[in-house]
Amino acid sequence: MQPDLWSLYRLMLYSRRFEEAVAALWHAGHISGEMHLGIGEEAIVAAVVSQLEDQDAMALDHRGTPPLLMRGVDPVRLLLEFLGHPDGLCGGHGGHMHLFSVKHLSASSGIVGASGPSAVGFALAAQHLRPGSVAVAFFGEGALNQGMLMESMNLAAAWHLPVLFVCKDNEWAITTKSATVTGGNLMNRAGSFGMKTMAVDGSDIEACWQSAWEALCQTRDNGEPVYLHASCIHLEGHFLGDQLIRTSRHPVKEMRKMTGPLMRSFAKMHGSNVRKRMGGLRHILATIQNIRTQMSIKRDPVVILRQKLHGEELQLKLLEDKIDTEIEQVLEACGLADVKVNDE
Amino acid sequence: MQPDLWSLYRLMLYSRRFEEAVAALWHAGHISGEMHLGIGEEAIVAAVVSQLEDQDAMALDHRGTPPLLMRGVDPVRLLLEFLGHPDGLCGGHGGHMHLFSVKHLSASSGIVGASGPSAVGFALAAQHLRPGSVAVAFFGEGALNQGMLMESMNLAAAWHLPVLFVCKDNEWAITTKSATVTGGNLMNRAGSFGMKTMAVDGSDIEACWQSAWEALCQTRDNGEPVYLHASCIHLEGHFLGDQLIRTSRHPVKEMRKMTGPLMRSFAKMHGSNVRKRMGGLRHILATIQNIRTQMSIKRDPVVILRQKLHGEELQLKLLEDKIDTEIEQVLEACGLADVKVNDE
Amino acid sequence: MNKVRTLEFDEAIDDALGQAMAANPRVMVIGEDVGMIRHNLLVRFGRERIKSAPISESAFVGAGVTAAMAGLRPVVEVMIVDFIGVAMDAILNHAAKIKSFSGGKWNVPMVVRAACGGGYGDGGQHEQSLWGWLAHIPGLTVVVPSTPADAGGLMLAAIESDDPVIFLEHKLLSPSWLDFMGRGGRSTVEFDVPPTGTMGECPKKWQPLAIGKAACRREGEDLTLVSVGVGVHRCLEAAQELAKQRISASVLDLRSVVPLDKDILYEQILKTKRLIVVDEDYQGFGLSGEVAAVALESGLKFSFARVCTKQTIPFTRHLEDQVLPNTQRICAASIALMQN
Amino acid sequence: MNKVRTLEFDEAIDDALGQAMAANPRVMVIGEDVGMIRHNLLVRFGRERIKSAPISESAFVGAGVTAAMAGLRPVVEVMIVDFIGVAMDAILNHAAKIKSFSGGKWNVPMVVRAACGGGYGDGGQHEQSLWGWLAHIPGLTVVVPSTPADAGGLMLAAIESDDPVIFLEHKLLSPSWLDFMGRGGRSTVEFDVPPTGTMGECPKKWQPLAIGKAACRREGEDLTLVSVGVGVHRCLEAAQELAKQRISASVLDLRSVVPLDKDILYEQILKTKRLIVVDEDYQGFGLSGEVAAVALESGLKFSFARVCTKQTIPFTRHLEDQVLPNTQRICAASIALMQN
Ligand SMILES: Cc1ncc(C[n+]2csc(CCOP(=O)(O)OP(=O)(O)O)c2C)c(N)n1
Ligand SMILES: Cc1ncc(C[n+]2csc(CCOP(=O)(O)OP(=O)(O)O)c2C)c(N)n1
Ligand SMILES: [Mg+2]
Ligand SMILES: [Mg+2]
Repeated sequence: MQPDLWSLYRLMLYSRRFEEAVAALWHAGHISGEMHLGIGEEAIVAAVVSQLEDQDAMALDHRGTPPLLMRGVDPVRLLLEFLGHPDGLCGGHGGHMHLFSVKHLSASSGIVGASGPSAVGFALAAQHLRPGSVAVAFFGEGALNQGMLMESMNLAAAWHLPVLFVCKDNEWAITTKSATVTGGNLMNRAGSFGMKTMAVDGSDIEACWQSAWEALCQTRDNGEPVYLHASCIHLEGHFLGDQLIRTSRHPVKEMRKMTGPLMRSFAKMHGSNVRKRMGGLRHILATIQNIRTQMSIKRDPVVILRQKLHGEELQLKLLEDKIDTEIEQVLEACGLADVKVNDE
Repeated sequence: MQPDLWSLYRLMLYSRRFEEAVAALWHAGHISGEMHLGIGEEAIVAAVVSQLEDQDAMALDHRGTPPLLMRGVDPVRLLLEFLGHPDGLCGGHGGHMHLFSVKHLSASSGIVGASGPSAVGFALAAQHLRPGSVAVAFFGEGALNQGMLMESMNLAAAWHLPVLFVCKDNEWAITTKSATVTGGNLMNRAGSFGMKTMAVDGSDIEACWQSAWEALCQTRDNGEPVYLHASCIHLEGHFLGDQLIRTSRHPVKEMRKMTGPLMRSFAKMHGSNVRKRMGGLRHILATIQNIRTQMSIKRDPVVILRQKLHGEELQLKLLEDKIDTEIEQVLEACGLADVKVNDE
Repeated sequence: MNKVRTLEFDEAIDDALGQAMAANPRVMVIGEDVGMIRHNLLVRFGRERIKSAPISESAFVGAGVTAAMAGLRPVVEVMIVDFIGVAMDAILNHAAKIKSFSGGKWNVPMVVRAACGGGYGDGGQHEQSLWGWLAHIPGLTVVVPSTPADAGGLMLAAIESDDPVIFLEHKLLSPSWLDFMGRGGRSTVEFDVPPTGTMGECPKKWQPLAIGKAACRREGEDLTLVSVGVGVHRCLEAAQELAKQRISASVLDLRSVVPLDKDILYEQILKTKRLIVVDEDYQGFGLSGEVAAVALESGLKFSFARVCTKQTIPFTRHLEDQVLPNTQRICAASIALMQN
Repeated sequence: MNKVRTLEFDEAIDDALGQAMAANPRVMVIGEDVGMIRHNLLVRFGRERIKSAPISESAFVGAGVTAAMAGLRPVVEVMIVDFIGVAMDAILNHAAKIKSFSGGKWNVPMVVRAACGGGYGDGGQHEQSLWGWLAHIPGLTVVVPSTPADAGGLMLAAIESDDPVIFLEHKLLSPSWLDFMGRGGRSTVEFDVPPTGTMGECPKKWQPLAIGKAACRREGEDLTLVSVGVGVHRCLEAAQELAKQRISASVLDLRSVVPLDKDILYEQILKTKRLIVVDEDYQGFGLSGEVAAVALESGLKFSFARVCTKQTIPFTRHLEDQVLPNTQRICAASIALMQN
């Protein structure tokens, strides 16, 4: 089987542009609270979601926008939800971490790891009511330290449930390098529950598509869980307004605010010895530096896919313009026609 | 290093006799509630506990009696606790699932899996306050499906904590064959957190002692967690009064009570097809049969060790008489001198 | 007419559950050891619908939530309510909230079934009640029956409910749970089991019993005793004692903690002007406070006392008997309240 | 004399915490992302004492319990109180019970620190208060400060306490949490932040503030408003409004939900004969009910109303503002109560 790269590019770019608009609206103060984007995860999400069938279910984490858009949720209703509008997907009651679509059998949660039990429940219902359907769980690598997700893997294996566990590994959980708080390796961990495991470069849509194809076939045909591990990157950091990203983008301004209290505390009487204090300081600087390095890595799946398609500039331009227009129409339909969305 | 089999036999036999007395007292109605014994686990427990040092800590599950006895808790105060006496180990407030000894840094819990976090906490305190000391977590194989225990393994690995995780695998969790609800294999599961793992026949005290010796050295010297998996058997079933054991011991009497409702339900109108009903019935019969088989297996660690020591009948007799006397003294001290403890 | 027969408390629940399972193939049971604990259902419905789970409450209660959303009607057992701690996120942040989050568009028709309560000496991690605690979370229905007939009817109603229902069965009322956790086949132990709670007449064919309707178990003039579960029977005993001292007590069985039947509460308080809440769950920030607040909000004036569990339940039987609400404490509180 | 300075709410807490850590090497901080969230403490005390955890709340809160038993004084952060669901077993069945189980012989001197509360549009899984819920469990102390000075003093007291303390800091009062979860550096959003709660005078050297003493923030004659956290400031605003209509309201800041300061409560109710509990936590089976019950038990006669959160908190800001207790609702309830 071969993926249709154009339709995948369409899905990914649409999601990207939509989330960019969301980001602008959030920065402009139209959207409240936290906002976690899936920017950087589009390839693995598109690879999986584009191959789902009608009655398949999705259990989503705090980055539910791309999967829902790609699954066909009305973008206007999705955006209205973020805006807290009564016509939003959930009547404005959920917000971006609590997105639910009965029609698409899709449920999100803002609780890290909760997509595990959620997918198991969907798969159990599929086993009884919709044989041949599967459930997908999306989550980050940090979530794999959450007990309920590990329990869910065991449950899916023990009950022979068609769950595809998709780990989007960006190596970070908010400001924590996951490797520093994680023992062993996650492929082994998932595999130890008796599941088949696969790893893929999440910035390479073709590889992702291929892996997702195999994984979904196996899950669907054997009625057994599969674990798919995709490396990726969050180009906008953990969430919008991410302090680390702010600091990495505007080091002088942000560090100035931070430095005074930090240095005063560093120099304060009573506390640990200098070596330990230095260790703390190094940790903070290393974290900021790490984020900077990560951000500068060229692993944007949308850019990479575009390069693959680069011979066909005209078709690309047509598609890109079309998506821009569509996004504009979405904004218009949400009553945001005159909101400038491109100034951060 | 070589174990002193005589002192191990002493520990194991004392624990056995003590718990047999407890069983008799429970049957006689002197002890309320559930009562989970460690009968059958004595080898792995003795192997580990006999090699602990002064400031080491123990996190116990619902079978806390043998480890506490072997650690040196006053048996009179332990038994008084079971009897709900104000002079009991916990003033009669805890009971057999909630045993605590500050002096022995030992804490129990009736919540399956809770010994994991508990041992991690002890080990963290050791790291800060008692370097060179370790914490042991005892739990069953069923507990390894409890999220908090898996989280704890990761935490111990990530934080480089001296925790010895001891899994006493009797293959059962109450009436559930753990294999039927467990994916993969538990050695792999524990190992996937980046811990060293070891497996041992839990009915063989010499092997247990050797494994425990290695495991404890590693944990203590490297300040890293180790997983020790010991197969064992619960000769008294899950807890006293265990319905499965009752049925297996008095099949006619117990099955008579059970059969009527069971057969009526089996034959009831409306429900699943005959194949599924038969499957249910088979499951029940197989469970009872399984327990019978398990019970008849000759894997009693106390008996096996006694056979090893069998050349020295006189010394054995002296020791065994001495222990009987000691247990009698304990009963006496608890005001139970005239309670016949050997009729079930 | 609907014929009657005599059933034990737990038989009644399983019987109603069996009826629901027979009528609707989407109803299933999930939990640890359900293959043995519900063996009568197992041989009728098979292992796919009586589904044994690993000791992974957070996963299988959480799975119950989406299974319910996706069309099943799971009855998820957590053995005893004390174990719900490990699955609390699924209850607090998912089961209870998804209807609200989805703008009312998605329901969670799940029943969480658990044994609860003390009185048999098993210690404080195994004898909690927690109904008032769970009731704090908006979006949950909490049912606590006190008789076999109520238990069966409420189980049926719980299964038919489109929203999550916590169904709590008291161990002293349920012979199989009491044998499992307290008696263990022994004839050498005794428990203060209320006979009318543990065995009673039940309909041959179950009808759902509307959730949220309290039952007045005894009409009195001087004071109103309000309770659920075993507490109701303790109140009835106390009322008999009090009658000897010419104190006439009403006994109200709430049957569900959420929703609270306010109307019947107002009626009784209006009549007796004295209210005592008898609650085996912890005293603070629970049912007793809520009943007080609800009555006060309606503008009623009355005097008030409560007989509840104030602390972690001690293991030793004689302390346990004092810590849990008992007839003596109820009588003493009633007499004291009559004096002011 | 103890010099004073002006600190923000969260600065005050961390400052007091820093003082405690400097004084006692056994005090340590555990939690997700504490390396960044507590970076000022990190550079003073190092990574061994500001310990970053994986997303494994049940394990590290559970570990906190035994770490405390074994001699440390851990301050365990669960980020926001909503996440405590996944760690509830450690709280319900361990932290709260071990002193009792051990016959009073073993203490759990652990602080569980969490941000709480809403008012910034983050939805119902991230804006809960839950203090009244936690308060139901015997064995826990629950602290909810409303000013920087109280917050620092109570943190010190919490650390010094030999028993487990839940320390809740409201996100609207804590600039760093509000920036983290609501503002994200934006100048385009506004929140109804009570200025006197978010910044205030603090002692240079912290003294523990006795837990369990309420503060009367305003003396009035006609009615008593009782609250904690942000609610206290909403009450003070409402009291000012009410004063314009010649209604004189007392405002009582409980500061701790457990223990409840009953004496000052009785005093105020006795004086004003009207009681309104303003509670951002859920209404049912919580703080408002407990306050009502406590007052009734003491034999006081008074009229009562409550302004609380009755449902899952909706995401959209305008509904959220109505669902959380606000000044208008407090005024309306007060005026209604004056009329009967
Ligand atoms: C139970 C729980 N603990 C903590 C949080 C706070 N939190 C939100 S996202 C996040 C990091 C998740 O990391 P990861 O799973 O790798 O996903 P990513 O954000 O990197 O996509 C944390 C700790 C939460 N939402 N739920
Ligand atoms: C969280 C929790 N769930 C369920 C139980 C009930 N329970 C007590 S012991 C047990 C079985 C434990 O099996 P295992 O871990 O293998 O230990 P074993 O009893 O075989 O020694 C169960 C399910 C419990 N105590 N705690
Ligand atoms: Mg991540
Ligand atoms: Mg076992």
